[in-house]
Amino acid sequence: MTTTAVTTKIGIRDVRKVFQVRDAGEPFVALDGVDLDVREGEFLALVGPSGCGKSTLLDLVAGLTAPTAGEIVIDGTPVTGPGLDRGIVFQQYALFPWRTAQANVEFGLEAKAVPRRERRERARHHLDLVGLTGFEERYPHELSGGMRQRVAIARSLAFDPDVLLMDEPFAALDAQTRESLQEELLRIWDKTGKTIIFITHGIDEAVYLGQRVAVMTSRPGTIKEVVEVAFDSRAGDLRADPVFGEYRHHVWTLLRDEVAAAQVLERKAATSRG
Amino acid sequence: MTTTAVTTKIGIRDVRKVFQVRDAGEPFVALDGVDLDVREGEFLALVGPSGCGKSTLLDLVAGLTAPTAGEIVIDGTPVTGPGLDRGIVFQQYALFPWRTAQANVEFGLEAKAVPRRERRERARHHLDLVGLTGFEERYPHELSGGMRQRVAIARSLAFDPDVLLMDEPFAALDAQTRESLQEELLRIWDKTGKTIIFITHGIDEAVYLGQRVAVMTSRPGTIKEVVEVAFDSRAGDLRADPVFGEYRHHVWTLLRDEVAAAQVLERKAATSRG
Amino acid sequence: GSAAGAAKPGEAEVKELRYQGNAGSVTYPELAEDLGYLGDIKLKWVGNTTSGPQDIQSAATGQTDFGGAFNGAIIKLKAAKAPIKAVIGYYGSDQRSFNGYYVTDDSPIKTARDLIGRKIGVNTLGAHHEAVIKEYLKRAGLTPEEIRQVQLVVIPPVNTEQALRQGQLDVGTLGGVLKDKALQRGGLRPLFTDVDLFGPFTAGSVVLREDFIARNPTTTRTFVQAFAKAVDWAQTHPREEVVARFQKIIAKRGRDEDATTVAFWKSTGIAGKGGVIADKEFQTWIDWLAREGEIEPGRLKPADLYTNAFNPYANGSGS
Amino acid sequence: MADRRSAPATGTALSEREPLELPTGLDRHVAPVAAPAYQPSVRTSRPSALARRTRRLASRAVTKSGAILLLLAAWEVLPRVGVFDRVFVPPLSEDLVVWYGLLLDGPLPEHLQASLIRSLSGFGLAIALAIPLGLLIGWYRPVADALTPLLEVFRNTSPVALLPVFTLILGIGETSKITFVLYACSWPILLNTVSGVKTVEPLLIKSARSMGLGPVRLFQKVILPAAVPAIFTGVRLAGAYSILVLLFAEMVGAKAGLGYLILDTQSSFRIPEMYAGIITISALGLLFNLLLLRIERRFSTWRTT
Amino acid sequence: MADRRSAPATGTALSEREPLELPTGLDRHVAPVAAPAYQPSVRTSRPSALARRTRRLASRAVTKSGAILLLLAAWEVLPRVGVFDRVFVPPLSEDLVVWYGLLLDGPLPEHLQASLIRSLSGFGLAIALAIPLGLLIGWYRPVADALTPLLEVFRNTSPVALLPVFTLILGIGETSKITFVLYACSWPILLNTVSGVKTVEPLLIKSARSMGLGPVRLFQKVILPAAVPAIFTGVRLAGAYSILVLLFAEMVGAKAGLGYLILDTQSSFRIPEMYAGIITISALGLLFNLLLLRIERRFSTWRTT
Ligand SMILES: Nc1ncnc2c1ncn2[C@@H]1O[C@H](COP(=O)(O)OP(=O)(O)OP(=O)(O)O)[C@@H](O)[C@H]1O
Ligand SMILES: Nc1ncnc2c1ncn2[C@@H]1O[C@H](COP(=O)(O)OP(=O)(O)OP(=O)(O)O)[C@@H](O)[C@H]1O
Ligand SMILES: [Mg+2]
Ligand SMILES: [Mg+2]
Repeated sequence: MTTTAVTTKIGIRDVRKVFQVRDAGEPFVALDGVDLDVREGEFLALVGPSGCGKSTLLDLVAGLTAPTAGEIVIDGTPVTGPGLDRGIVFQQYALFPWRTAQANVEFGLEAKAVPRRERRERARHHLDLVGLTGFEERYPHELSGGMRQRVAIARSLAFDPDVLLMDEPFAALDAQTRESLQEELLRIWDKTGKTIIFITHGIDEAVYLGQRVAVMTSRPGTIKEVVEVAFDSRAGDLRADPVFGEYRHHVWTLLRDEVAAAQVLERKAATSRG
Repeated sequence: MTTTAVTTKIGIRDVRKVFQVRDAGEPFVALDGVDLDVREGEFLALVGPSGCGKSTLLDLVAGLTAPTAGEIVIDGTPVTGPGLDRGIVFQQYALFPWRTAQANVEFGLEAKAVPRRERRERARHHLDLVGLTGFEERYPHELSGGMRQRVAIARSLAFDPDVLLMDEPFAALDAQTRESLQEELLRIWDKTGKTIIFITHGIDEAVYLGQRVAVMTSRPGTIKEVVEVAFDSRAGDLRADPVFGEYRHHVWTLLRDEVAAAQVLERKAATSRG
Repeated sequence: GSAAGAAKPGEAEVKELRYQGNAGSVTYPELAEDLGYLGDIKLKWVGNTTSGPQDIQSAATGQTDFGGAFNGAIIKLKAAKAPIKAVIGYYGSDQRSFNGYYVTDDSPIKTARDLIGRKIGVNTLGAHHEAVIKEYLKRAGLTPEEIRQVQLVVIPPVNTEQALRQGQLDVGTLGGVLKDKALQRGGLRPLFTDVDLFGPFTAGSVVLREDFIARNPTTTRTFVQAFAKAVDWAQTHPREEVVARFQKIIAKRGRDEDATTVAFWKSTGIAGKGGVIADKEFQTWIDWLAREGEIEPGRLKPADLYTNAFNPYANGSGS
Repeated sequence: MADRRSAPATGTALSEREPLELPTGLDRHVAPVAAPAYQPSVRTSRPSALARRTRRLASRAVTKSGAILLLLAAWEVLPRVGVFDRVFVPPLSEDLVVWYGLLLDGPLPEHLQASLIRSLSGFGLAIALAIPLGLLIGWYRPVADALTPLLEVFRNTSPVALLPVFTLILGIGETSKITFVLYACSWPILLNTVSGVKTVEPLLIKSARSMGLGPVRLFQKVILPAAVPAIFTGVRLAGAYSILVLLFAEMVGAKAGLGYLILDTQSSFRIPEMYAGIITISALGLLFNLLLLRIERRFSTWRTT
Repeated sequence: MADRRSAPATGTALSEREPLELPTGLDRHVAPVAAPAYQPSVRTSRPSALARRTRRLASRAVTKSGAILLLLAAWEVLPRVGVFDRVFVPPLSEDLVVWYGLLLDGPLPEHLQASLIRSLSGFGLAIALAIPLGLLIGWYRPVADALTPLLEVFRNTSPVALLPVFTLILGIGETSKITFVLYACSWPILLNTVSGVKTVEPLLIKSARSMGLGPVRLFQKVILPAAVPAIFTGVRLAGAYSILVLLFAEMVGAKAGLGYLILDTQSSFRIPEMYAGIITISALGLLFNLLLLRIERRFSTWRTT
């Protein structure tokens, strides 16, 4: 079971993911040779240009799709499907339209066979956490975009998995709500020791939240560099820390090069076609 | 036609929007007494806490729903439905799943009866603009979240309306792609003199793009303050300008107060219910 | 306004008669045509019929120009105020062609009284078979209350034999080929037959619309005459010759039908010479229907229902 | 500021108008998930609004029943003026008089009861069989592979052609009649369920699976609710068929029932009674449909407000 | 680094396995919109993969035809061993011999042609009428208000009960037969179209309307494509009915046709020929269904891979 180092929670081993796009002759390589170890209890931020394969990677870790080649292990066991140990917040919320906010949050708890009373309590608590008290009985279509996203966040938190996989969870939130949820998430992480993979487009957010920031290259996606983010202390306004700015800049530079590379690729494609 | 001042493009006059939430006794007031004039050719950024009614307001301007009270006029004529003069980018992309990226962009042009050849050209051009060359023949479900959003942006730009209504169009994009699209949008705006209402959660983005930034209060949504953003010159790196920081802070403060107020409201609701 | 086929006043009489045939068998007008009795009248086949009631309804509504059915059905149609008149009989029961009501050899049913509470299969309700059974029960002296306890069950003729053998029915009604084939297989015995009960009798007649008769008296006369002569021909010629003729006609008309059942033809079953109708052939069923409460007693007399006026064999016989 | 001043007046003007024509129609009808564009209830305090609403309701009632009334009128008048043959299409009023007679002291209640038992049993069984089967077929490839061909063969084989086989195997009692109804009702439910399952938003399935839902739970909590609208379309079709096929189910070995009544009266030329039977069957079907619509609405409150 | 070294080996191990059971099943079958979890085609260069694939296809073919073969075997054997009466249910082989005879030099082709013309005309007309009507009803409240009650009345009135009225009004020629097929086929198409229109994602409608699409365009470009899956379910149901109701359509005044053949042979006790007719009708239905499935697949390429 523990042939790998004890600190490795999620091992992503030379993973390749290929999509066959209908009639298109050659298959589309979304991920190639992705190698990444996420440590037990780590908060890993994942950044990369749009379309580089971040969501695809998360699906693989969640066990929702199988890699074309390579392997993903959790706690030393290869992933063969989804499990109660992993919770996921999808980029597109994925709420059940026929369930109220409350019932959506309770959904995962039903799967875990949490007793009804406790389910209700936990759902209420987590909806409150994301600032949706008073909206428990609303159906998704009666909520704003940001509210829906918050319901999805509340659902994953209430589900209380070992590993939390979050795909741009705060993208639709205003700055203040986002900040308070960042705090909340860090608090929960601190308290429970969850392992978190957190996809984001906010470099600030990545540096602020992540113990490490993994930067991906574009097409085919692979890990370009993993930046260790080490502050002397997390107390005080981290964002004001000059070290923060440095990290920020470093990640930004890595990403810019990638996006530039991607654009060159596109221009080429465009010109080669006429 | 021009009883109002010539500079007013969109007049939002004391608008109120109420939703009846099923069995809930009292109706839910989403917007109340919203008053706002958008000038001809103006780039107006709209910010506000999540769930304050920004999308609702955009729907009203688009003519997709009717206000409960109040009135919206465009060029002095009351809005009675959607029109070819307004284009909208929805918060949730709203791509047609049975159409490829290319065909999705062409969609609006078909409505405008643009000839087939030109349609194809324009769609290609705008997909290239948002960095999606090579993905023209992909169906939405074969694209990443950010890519879908870019298709939606390309569609609205290709549609080339007088008034562009954009609901967090860059929310799912990485920092670099976002920046380059911001530039692109500003360039187009500059060139064509469109009137743009741009909803965003990025305060930086709002201050950077908007000539004015309208800040909304939460529940019921109304305009709290409209901040004029005036730089001596837009040349150079605006974000580095110290004035930029000031505006940023001002808007941030306005918003924080609002979010705090909203949270107080919620706590009250929570305690009053036990 | 349904007399679509009738000639308008002042116009020449209708010379082409539309009718529905019977798959695998030859009707008398067809025989008459083949024998050359029809003269200037042409027949126009519009399809095959599924049942007597449907056939006479088509005639009554002007979809066709003539149709035939069990006399009881004709009475009912007339009672419903349809303007029709029976002009000639076309089928019936005699010692060679009859319907039997069969039980299995080991059945405890021996008399009419044993039928109380039992199930009898009939092809359709309210028609020939039901009428015969009710008459049988009445003549056997059962009270109306007892008669009500005899259950009639609708079952397609094809399924009758099998249902009887499987015990789903206590009595099965069989006639024609089905009867012959079932009896060949053995194990069945008749409880009674209609010919035992009534003696030879004509059971069904061909009807014309009254307005058709009024507007086309010559055509009507020619038609009924030819019909009657064809019946007479079949009544008087040897069975083999009739069957051969039928087979020839079937082959000639090219309707892609199966001619094997014709080989089982035994007789016309028509009691009156040339299809002449007798009063009692309607009166029996009028009485039955009145008993059943389906028609008001005394409202219909046989004379309202049929006429032998066009039948050349009518002199002296019948009413 | 002049603009702002004029706002209340203009606002009233707009709210006095009917709601925007196209958007409202859409939001209310086609796109029930979207927020109603317009909330008249907010303004019920104004008497004029109330009056207008009443008027609108009344006019809708007229539109709703207009076509029906026309049909009924035609049925009454056309036979009387001789366009239809009165013998075979008696005026509606005559049929209704007969119907009333049959209902009060005739055999109609008995027929109705016999038919209802058959219809409801067959229909109930069809639901109980076809929905789970449809879910399974839509869901599990192996089940679909194994069963689809066989089911397609049966679906394309007329139950009426098989009637002899039916009676052969099941006898001529109630079993074969109920089976017959079951057989006819199953197909629309089955097909619609399969199609409902196949068009469930994949993201929702992904989401549920990510929360560790097993296949059974996934069925129950995601696939089923998401497929409800499609399933109900099938159920409503089946509801109508369960009544309509009585005519065949009661063709063999029936002693009572509406189908039997119709067949019997038809072959006996008791035309008004036949129409009384047809009217009863239609009314029954309508009632049934109404009931199913009610239930459907209950199942999808989240859509229809 | 030890981890990385071992990766290729483990990778091979995984790719040697069958794809993850549940996810693959789902992605491929229920949720065709999702990316296929697993792409065997990428690895066809390896012979073992190819062999495995062939084996899998073969085993699927067996599952697919298993149930059918069982049915056919039962049909052949049960009459022979006496479970069924051979006279009433002749063994399949006998029926097939008769069928072959009818086909080669018998009247089957003629019957087939007559029936096909009726079925296809009625079915085609039903599509041409019911889809637009369904779209209108699903879309325009006023149309729905005006027509729904009337249509519900007709939907709940058996065409068979109305057969006399049909022939009365339309005569006993082809018109009434085709109308009969049309009548029976319309309901599933209509109901499914209405329900398809009503469940179109409202955001898509909003989006299209924001681009200024008029009602007609909206129909054509949004509502119709979005409702296609639901409509096709109705069309497939109707396809089967168009063949099945031949039995009734050809009950009155028919001179040829498969329904006529079945009724005729049944009443004259030519049992094997009757089964030949039933087999032909079923085969026709199956073929028709296959064709419709093909067309459906063409209409929804965006879904199915
Ligand atoms: N089902 C599919 N078929 C074909 N290609 C696909 C499919 N799903 C994803 N892709 C492609 O794989 C690549 C990676 O997609 P993915 O969604 O993982 O990107 P991402 O990093 O999450 O991007 P974003 O930040 O925009 O969400 C994209 O180029 C996308 O077009
Ligand atoms: N159909 C509806 N029924 C009931 N309430 C609704 C409906 N649509 C929106 N609301 C409510 O109206 C308020 C405003 O929603 P809106 O979508 O305009 O917010 P928003 O400002 O766009 O928020 P976000 O930034 O999160 O997208 C929210 O509280 C929402 O719950
Ligand atoms: Mg993504
Ligand atoms: Mg919004």
